[in-house]
Amino acid sequence: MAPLDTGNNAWMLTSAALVLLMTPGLAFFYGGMVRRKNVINMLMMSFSAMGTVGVVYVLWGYSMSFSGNILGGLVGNPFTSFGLAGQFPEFLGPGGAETAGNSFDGGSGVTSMAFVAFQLTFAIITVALISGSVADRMKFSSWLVLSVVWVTVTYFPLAHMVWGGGLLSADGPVGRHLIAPMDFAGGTVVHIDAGVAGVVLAFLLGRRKGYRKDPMRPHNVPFVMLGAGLLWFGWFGFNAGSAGNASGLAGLAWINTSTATSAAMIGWLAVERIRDRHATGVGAASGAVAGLVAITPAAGFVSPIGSIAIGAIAGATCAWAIGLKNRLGLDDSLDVGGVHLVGGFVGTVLIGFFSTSTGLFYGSDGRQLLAQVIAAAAAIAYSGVTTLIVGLAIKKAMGLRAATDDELEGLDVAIHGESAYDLEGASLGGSGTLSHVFGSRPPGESAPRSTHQEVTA
Amino acid sequence: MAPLDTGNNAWMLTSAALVLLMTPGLAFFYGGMVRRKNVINMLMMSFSAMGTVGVVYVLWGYSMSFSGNILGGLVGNPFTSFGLAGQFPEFLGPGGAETAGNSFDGGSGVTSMAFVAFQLTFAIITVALISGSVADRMKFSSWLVLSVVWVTVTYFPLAHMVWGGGLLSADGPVGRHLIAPMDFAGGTVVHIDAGVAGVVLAFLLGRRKGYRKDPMRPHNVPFVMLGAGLLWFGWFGFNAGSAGNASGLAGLAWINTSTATSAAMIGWLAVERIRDRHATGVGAASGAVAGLVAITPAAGFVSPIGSIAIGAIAGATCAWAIGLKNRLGLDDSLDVGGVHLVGGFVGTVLIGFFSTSTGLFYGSDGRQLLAQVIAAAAAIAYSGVTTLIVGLAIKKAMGLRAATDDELEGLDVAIHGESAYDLEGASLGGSGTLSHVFGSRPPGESAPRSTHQEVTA
Amino acid sequence: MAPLDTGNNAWMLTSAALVLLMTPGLAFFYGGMVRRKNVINMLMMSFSAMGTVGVVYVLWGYSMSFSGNILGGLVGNPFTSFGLAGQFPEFLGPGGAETAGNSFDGGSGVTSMAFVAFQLTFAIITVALISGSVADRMKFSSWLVLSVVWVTVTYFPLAHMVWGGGLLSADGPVGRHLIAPMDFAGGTVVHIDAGVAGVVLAFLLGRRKGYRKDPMRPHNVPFVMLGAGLLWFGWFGFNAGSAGNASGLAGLAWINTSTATSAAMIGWLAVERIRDRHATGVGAASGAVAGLVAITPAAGFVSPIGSIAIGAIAGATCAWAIGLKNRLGLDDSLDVGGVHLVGGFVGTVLIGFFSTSTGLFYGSDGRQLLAQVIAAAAAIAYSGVTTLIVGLAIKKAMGLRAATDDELEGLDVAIHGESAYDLEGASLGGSGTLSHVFGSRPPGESAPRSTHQEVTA
Amino acid sequence: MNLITAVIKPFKLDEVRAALLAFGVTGMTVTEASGYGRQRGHTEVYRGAEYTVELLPKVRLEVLVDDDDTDDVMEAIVRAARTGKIGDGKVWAVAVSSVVRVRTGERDAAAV
Amino acid sequence: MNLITAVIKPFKLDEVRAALLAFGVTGMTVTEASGYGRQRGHTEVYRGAEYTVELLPKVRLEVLVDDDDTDDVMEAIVRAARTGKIGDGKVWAVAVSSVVRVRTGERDAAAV
Amino acid sequence: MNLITAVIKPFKLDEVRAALLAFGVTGMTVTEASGYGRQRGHTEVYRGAEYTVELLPKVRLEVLVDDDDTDDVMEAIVRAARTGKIGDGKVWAVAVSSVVRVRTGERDAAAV
Ligand SMILES: Nc1ncnc2c1ncn2[C@@H]1O[C@H](COP(=O)(O)OP(=O)(O)O)[C@@H](O)[C@H]1O
Ligand SMILES: Nc1ncnc2c1ncn2[C@@H]1O[C@H](COP(=O)(O)OP(=O)(O)O)[C@@H](O)[C@H]1O
Ligand SMILES: Nc1ncnc2c1ncn2[C@@H]1O[C@H](COP(=O)(O)OP(=O)(O)O)[C@@H](O)[C@H]1O
Repeated sequence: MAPLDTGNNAWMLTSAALVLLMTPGLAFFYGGMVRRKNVINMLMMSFSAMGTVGVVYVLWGYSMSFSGNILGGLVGNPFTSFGLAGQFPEFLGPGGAETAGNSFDGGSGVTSMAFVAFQLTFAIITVALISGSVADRMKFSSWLVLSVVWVTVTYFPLAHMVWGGGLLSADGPVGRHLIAPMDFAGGTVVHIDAGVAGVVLAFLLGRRKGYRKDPMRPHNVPFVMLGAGLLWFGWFGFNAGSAGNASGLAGLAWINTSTATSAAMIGWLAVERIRDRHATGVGAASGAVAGLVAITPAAGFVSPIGSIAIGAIAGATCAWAIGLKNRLGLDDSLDVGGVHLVGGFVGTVLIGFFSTSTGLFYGSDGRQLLAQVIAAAAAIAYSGVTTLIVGLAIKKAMGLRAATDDELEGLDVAIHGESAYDLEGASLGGSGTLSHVFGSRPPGESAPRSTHQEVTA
Repeated sequence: MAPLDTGNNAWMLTSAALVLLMTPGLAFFYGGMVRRKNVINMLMMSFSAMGTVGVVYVLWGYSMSFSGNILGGLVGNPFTSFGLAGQFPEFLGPGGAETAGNSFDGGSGVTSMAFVAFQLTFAIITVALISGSVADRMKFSSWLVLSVVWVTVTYFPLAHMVWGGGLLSADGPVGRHLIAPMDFAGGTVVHIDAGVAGVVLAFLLGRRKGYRKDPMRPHNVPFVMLGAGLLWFGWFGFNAGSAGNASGLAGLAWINTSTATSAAMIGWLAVERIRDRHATGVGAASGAVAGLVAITPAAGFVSPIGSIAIGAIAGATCAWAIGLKNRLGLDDSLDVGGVHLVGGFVGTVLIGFFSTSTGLFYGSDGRQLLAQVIAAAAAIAYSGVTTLIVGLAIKKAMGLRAATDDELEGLDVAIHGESAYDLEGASLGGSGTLSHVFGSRPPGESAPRSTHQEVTA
Repeated sequence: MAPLDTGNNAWMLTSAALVLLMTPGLAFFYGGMVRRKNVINMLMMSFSAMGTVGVVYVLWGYSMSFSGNILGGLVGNPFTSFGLAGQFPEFLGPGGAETAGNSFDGGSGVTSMAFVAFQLTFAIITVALISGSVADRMKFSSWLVLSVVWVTVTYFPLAHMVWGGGLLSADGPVGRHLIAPMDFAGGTVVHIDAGVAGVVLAFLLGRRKGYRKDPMRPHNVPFVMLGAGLLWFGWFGFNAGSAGNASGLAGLAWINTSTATSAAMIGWLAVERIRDRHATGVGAASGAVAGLVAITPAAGFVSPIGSIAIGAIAGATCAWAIGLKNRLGLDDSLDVGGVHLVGGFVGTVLIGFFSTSTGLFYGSDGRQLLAQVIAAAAAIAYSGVTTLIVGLAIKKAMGLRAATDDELEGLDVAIHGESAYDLEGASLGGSGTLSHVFGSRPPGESAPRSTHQEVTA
Repeated sequence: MNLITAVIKPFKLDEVRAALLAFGVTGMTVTEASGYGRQRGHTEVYRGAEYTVELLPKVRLEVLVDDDDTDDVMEAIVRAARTGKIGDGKVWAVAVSSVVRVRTGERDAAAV
Repeated sequence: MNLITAVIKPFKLDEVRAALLAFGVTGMTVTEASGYGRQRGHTEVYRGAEYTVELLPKVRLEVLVDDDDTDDVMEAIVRAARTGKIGDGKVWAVAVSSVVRVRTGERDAAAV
Repeated sequence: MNLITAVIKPFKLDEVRAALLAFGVTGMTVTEASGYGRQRGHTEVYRGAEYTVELLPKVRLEVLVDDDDTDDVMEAIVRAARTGKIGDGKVWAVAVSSVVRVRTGERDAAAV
């Protein structure tokens, strides 16, 4: 156990906060892209994941990801560190609160609390990412249940397999017999994982009413770009924080993250300009995210020049993949597949070429490439199968899809009882009447039940 | 004087920046909740507090909070470190600027400049918090005066009492005779303080025109959620930074902050779902803030499981308290009382149960609980009395309330001469005429005086 | 070469991320100020600079700024560290990725990767700053070209001159013969530089259609304030990060940054209140930015009281300068000149008075003041001349200005094929028809070419 | 049938609606509008440039009524919308040749 | 010439437009509107206070047509806009004394 | 009295208003509108899907005028609003049976 290194620990605390901010950022990236009538629902899917996963991670998520190894390396033991038990050993000791949480992780002098904090934020955003696929039509209660079940069944095991010493780690079969698959910050665990889950759920949910008929254009492009800006910012925590310390490796990951993102934005805009005649704001935001996704697995393994190549390839490929989706007729509404699955896959595989230590372009043989493809395929398979099971089970138990009327009216009013904006001049803005103040209701009188009352003529 | 610890210092600099960001975050949390016609005024109350308090803190605020002890431990001496004198001893020395500010605070190797920076941001946000209570109807000039006077008369002394070695610290009577009251990051100084002040000022100002008659629903729910997202992010600085270093204690505070917030969001939404039939976006944002408030005093003293309990209790209690307010008929417009006073109180008192070193649930006696209740009561009393005096004095001297016409027209146009949005399509948007460019006015010609001219028919 | 100091390195990584966030912040500060029809274009100018400059900096920007010294100290050698070659020496060595990037800069134990990251973000925002001058009327393709050429011809050499050991550094003629000009964080390189460039380009582009006739008021004041909030937050990285470590100097710069900003906001609002009768939200945001600009060169050299003075002077001066611009009739649309040139100049020159080591007010002679004036004048001259050449060349080669019809229609729809908002109630919002899904186009069929089709009656 | 159109101050909408209801008129169609007239606008200032916003927010109501009720309804609207200050607006009536209720196809008096 | 005004449910706009096109009417002017009537609004809840939003979003169409076509066009609109649920709206016609096409100055029938 | 309604291109509003003022008409009511007609819309592209926005922004003016002035005012509007390009819009007049000024209760000619 290394002594506390305050510099490394400070960086991990900062990184954890940065990654936490990514989820509100994502909420706006997504929220701006849906129609006005569904923006609150879109935001709520991300925010509620911050609620549910935030609690679940502390209860059994950390333990399932990092404590022990059960089912042959598939997952950790949920009970070993339930409620983070044992992660702050001195906590109850004579030193009292002052030394609380001073137990260290790895050799970098980072406290386990900082490590847990960092990991917690990854679980949250992975779940939130999925919400883009199910936009505009999912039952909110089913989303809440899904967030808890999916993170438990799909995410925690995959995190364990890759980062917790499980099947896809250096200690797993691929690592032992071929070469350790490389995933710097979560190309498989986060992006391929969420991308596949999004595609599967979009398939289970079916298309939005009016798909390909009604225009479903972004209701607030500045919000999309605000979200992208916050994501870019937070992603420095995600990737450079994945170095686990504040070393030169973190700096390299920082640079590569930024550079790949810049290149991907340019790549995406170039495809748009050529194919669609216009370089759009949504495209700039999307291209940036595609680059961030693709560099995630590679950030600490490639050179800055390599990161430019990875970014440009990913930006162009994802822009192209989104067109492909249109051809398939799958209503992956906000392109979680096209950006996170494709981007995550591209980044994971390109490590086989660009890794400065083991890549084909640096004179190594193809073992790394093979290992990357295997790891990506395994993540796709695991996420695909488990998401299908979870999705079908919830569909059977409580349904996945909002009532058609609610979908047509808009989920904001129908489910959340709110409209996003009230921007009218002085006129109709506040129109309506205060019909009830709940706190002032005489006890016993119950609230009216139905939201959509129609009286007969 | 400990040698500089760059890791701890880096964390404090980062934390200070995070807390500074909370005030713009709060501005949007509040700004989205008011009607369109008052959003700029709402934002301006927070931003102007960044202006006034930002200057005042450096002049006499730090000194009154942390330098010496006058009036029997009630407050520090405003002159001792006026203008931060003496806080950067080597500053003018032979080393020149290179070693500027290298004087250290506490035993963590944190420079006093970083400590001042951190504390400065707390003073700003405490003042800004109050603005929620006086929304939509306060004179802006009176707000500016209030911000300076209130922070001087109420906040600095309370900060001194709790953190500066004053009456409510370990060295105060409660600390000496019973047990030291615990307030990790400002449950009393910041939240109870601002909450009480808000309630008192709402009372002095009276209700908004149209209260309980006109609908006063949030004009921009996404802004409310954006604000909550930024607050959550910044609060890691607030709470984890209050460890004063980048140790495991900071990590524990980080985790507890996040976990309590998650649980409080769920708690609030559950109350809404049951009572109002809808889980709303404003509710998710409010619940998160309630959790952040409640965990503030406890963040470094409880276990992660304890933080879940505190969060859930606070979320549900605050949601319920806001209903209660409606029953009382007090127009605490954006619920500073319901969220900050109630949440701060809940968190402060629950330490008596959940503190792992001194809490009832951990086998200790009730002394901590008693100390907590005393500290909370003292803060309520001190803030209540001083705010009442300050508020009455300003009311007498210059009035607190905006002119009725200004309130009806909206404070944005009436006071700030601005409308928040000009979102019309291509049509009426820019309508109007450029009537005057001030820089181009021939000298001598004075600007027209009245904003609202009516000519007779 | 100092050993790695994780604390300092953590602070530099954090600072770099903070500065990166400033550019999206700036995008909103500017984007809110233009008319609704141009907001995406405004955002895109900042975001695209993150794309182009982000790539270019890694390729030759760093090398031109900091590697070697050619043309008599005018600029570094673009080839020496092309693609950051040689900045991560151990990168390919036996240690592999684990020690990647562990080469250190200066004596603070900061890795060169972190230093590059930090510098990269400065180059991006300097380019983005210029976009305010050319708002509403510049061809987007010309902007992209300009961003690459200008940063190469104007910014990198100036960065070299001031920070890279070039002409305006301590080793340059002024430094050797008089006294080293002081620029803590980029008053000359960033603000004077961008301010001059903006003025020159506004001159080359000409005025917007309808200038002084049509009302061109901000379409979204909350966005302006959001941007200002993010800028303030990020600026702690900009200025306190410019200490190059997490020492007391960084803390002093932090405090001065905040204090000057507070004072400048008050100064600006005071001028507005007196001159225009209203203290506005746009004014608060602008005043804050003016303060941030002015304290940039001085942040580590002055006392907190000095920073209050500098801020107040800058806030009032910039507010006044913007009126002056109106008199000149130059359409520097969002006042890059009035805020960044004037603010940067004021801050740079006031160091000559307020520097605690060499300022007139601290008993020194006027050498520093003279050096500051020379440095500012040199920056103005260099930026003015090179921008003029670059601007004229691009104007000749491809034109600078958007087509008049595009300008009248709005650049969002005309150039980017997007409208920013679709906020209608349920009604006209989504109106339109899905006319084409590109991915589903049968290969061979080409997209329709023109955006604005009119059929004859 | 007549169509009564009223251009009034926005904050008077609720009172007018109550007056109509009292009269037995339960339906109406409302649009946001802006008006030029004798009433002067307000000024806004941005970075030293002052704009006069001359288009003032109004609400425009349309109410279909029977010929017999027309004068009384106009009277009721005028009374409810009046503040006595400049800018209170106008109310006018136009003859309608036929009205249909979309849901049922009912015509004229039965349609409203 | 007559001016037909229709107040309909917003999501019916496309169908009505198609029906008009099928009839040979290619032009129309559309405004966002809100309607009070028999149809009830929805409720929204904020921090324990419940608001009933009673003004429902509608779309208001204006179509200038020849006298002869008036009834048929009204009929076509009614058919296309009908859902059979409360709140489908109203269609009415008013006589127009003259119409001018701004671009050419053409009048009446030639103007539309 | 007549009610003149004009649907014009938004950027022509100022010129029309000036023309009306020159004629002595000082009041009018303005609504944002959208128009379908011969003029084609623009396209927008989002993530590879192209939308044609066919509803074009227009401004809709209403001006109450004396019978005698009707033709001249229409003429003045048409002249000021004309660009000669497709989409310039329409102007039409409808007879008004009575007008009231809300503030004073004055009727008809005295009301405007
Ligand atoms: N000639 C007109 N035609 C149509 N609408 C008018 C006319 N004159 C005024 N209005 C409308 O009536 C509103 C009030 O008119 P104004 O002249 O300001 O006050 P008042 O009606 O009290 O004399 C205007 O804002 C405008 O909407
Ligand atoms: N008397 C009226 N005058 C003008 N518009 C009316 C009138 N009554 C109803 N409307 C419009 O018609 C819409 C539908 O009316 P409503 O009574 O709700 O349903 P329905 O027409 O199906 O009976 C209303 O929302 C309103 O816009
Ligand atoms: N039959 C109609 N009824 C009502 N408004 C119409 C009609 N035809 C056109 N308009 C309005 O006039 C505008 C211009 O018409 P358009 O056919 O595009 O050009 P132009 O009038 O120059 O021939 C349309 O956008 C629409 O608002």
